[in-house]
Amino acid sequence: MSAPLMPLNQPDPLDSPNPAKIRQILEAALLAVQDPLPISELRKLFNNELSAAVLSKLLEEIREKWSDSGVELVTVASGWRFQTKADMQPYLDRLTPQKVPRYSRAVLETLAIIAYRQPVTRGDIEEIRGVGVSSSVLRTLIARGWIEAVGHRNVPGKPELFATTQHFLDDLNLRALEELPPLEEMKSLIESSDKNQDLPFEEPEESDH
Amino acid sequence: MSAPLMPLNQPDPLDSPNPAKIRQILEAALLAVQDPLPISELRKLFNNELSAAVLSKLLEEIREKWSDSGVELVTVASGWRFQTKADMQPYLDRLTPQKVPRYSRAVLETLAIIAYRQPVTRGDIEEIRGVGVSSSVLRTLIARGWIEAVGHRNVPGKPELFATTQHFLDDLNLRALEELPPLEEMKSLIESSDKNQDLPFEEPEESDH
Amino acid sequence: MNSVIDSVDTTHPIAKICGEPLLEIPQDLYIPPDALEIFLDTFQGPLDLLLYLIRKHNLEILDIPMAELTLQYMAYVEMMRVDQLELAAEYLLMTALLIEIKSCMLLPNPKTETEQEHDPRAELVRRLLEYEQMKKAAVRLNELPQAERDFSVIQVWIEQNAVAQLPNIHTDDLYHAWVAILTRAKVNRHHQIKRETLSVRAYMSQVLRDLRGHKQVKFYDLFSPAATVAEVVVTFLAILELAKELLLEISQANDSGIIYVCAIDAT
Repeated sequence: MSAPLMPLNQPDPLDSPNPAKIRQILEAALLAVQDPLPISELRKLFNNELSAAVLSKLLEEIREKWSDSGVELVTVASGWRFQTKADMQPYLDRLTPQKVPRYSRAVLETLAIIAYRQPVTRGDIEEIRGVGVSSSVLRTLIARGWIEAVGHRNVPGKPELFATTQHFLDDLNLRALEELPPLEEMKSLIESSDKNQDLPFEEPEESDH
Repeated sequence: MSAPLMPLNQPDPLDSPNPAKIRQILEAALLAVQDPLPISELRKLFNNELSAAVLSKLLEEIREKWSDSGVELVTVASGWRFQTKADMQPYLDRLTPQKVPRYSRAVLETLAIIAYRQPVTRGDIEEIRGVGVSSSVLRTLIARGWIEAVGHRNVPGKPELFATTQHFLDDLNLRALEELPPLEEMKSLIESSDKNQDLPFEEPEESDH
Repeated sequence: MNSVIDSVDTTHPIAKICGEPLLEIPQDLYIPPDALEIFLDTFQGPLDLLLYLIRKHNLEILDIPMAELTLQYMAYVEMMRVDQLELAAEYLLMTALLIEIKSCMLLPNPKTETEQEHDPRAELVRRLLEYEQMKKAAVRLNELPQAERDFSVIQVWIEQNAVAQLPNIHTDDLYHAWVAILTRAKVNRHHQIKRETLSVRAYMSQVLRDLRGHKQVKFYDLFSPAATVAEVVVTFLAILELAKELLLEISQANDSGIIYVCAIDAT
């Protein structure tokens, strides 16, 4: 009553190794295991009864057989593995539509300030945004290659001056900074606020969005 | 200026869908993705430009093409997937010496009750089995992703109601709960005492302790 | 064990199973006491044990011979009682149920004419059948091919594992970012003025600095002659706030006398 269920299938004895069957087993194992399998592992499939040379030959045959498909058998440092071919990637990407990532408001506003008011220090950005600018925001933009430090302002602390890069223009399909959306309205706002000596940016009374 | 950025790789336009190429893409996707892919997902590979009927036909062709190998294309509850045939498993087991644990009778009986009587509470299971159900039994099934709490029965204590998951069907190669082996009718259970059938879990007659 | 046999149904010394007299507990029912763990492992519980006894001895499930079943069952439970009573609680509960059913059957059954005869075994039979049904279902479930055990799911390496996609922005995004900054600046204007020029907390720090090193300071000395009205107000608020937080003490010797302020030593 406590007899365990027997495995459904027992391997056929491999007295007379049949190359077709061996290829089938190799193929199944390589497809089922994602990590690369070295020959030493693959030999375990056959209780180490087959030589590495025999297996290598069969692996080459499998590689050949698969050459026309979207998946290929390759050797990497740690062994053999099946992997999708590069030309399949654009299709596979459609299956996992990574949610289109977006930059946070902090990143976009910081970038806008640098783009329109460059060169600016971090302090300038904080003053305009009215809140602190975290280092990660600047790092994100530097890592993207869109901004860079172009010098230091000659004030205590010698803060870095940031500006946008050529790469930023390229990525936004711009030939020059002048092609950024004009800020006619903004300019007048900024100028008016300068006159008021009050706030850096104040909207004129009528300018509703 | 408002042109969006182009992705780096664009698949070839599919104006003239080439069945061989489509099969190749389907095959690569099914080989690369572990979870079963429903037709709706597979259609995304081709920007939904191919009908479900066309894909089903091509999938059948792929299934046919693979029939002689150690790997088969099957449909389960969540969609299409490649898996090794049962006769490959004994070989594959040699690669992973730590055997997949066989489930205890307590786990299997609990699973059966949930599968056939769902949704059920732990109390329901205990009532049928006539013994307490240890938490570890339920944890085992939850960890495997085969059962989940789907709600609470509106009685004092608000016990959780358990049901089987789609993953359970997938893992058992089933497309729907209706494909579970039919329950033996009570009538045949009563008659079986006349025939003195051995219960599968029971010892054969002669095996005395 | 014999005591169990003797105590049960001595007026009916020999049980009959399907017409065959039972003279003693079948040998195959004997489980040595030290095999209790095996026993408990072997049976899933009292229902399982009852089913085993019924099926093993080809008893008619719809007409369970209660005396027989109880007798055999108790023989098993007696074994358990020997040293691991606590493990056998569920079995003992079943023993009580079996005895209850048996006693109900022994008692005269006053039947009313409308009431259908109630067999006390019916509920037990129902439970046994339901359990057996699930037990068999479990076996069949286990025979289905199972992922990992009987087959492996294919997952080949994806060579170019999806490169993290970077956000794209549009020049309009920059324009809108500007607009957002300006809008916010307008909303925050008054708040910013207060915070930047008239911070009570900043003046609190200043008052504490003024008090440092002095035993006490005349109240009006805390106000700079050049202070604007706003500064005077904020300084006054700062002093009140400091007093409230017990950071300074305000004292006056007599009416209209000089008000002194001194810092409270933290010690």
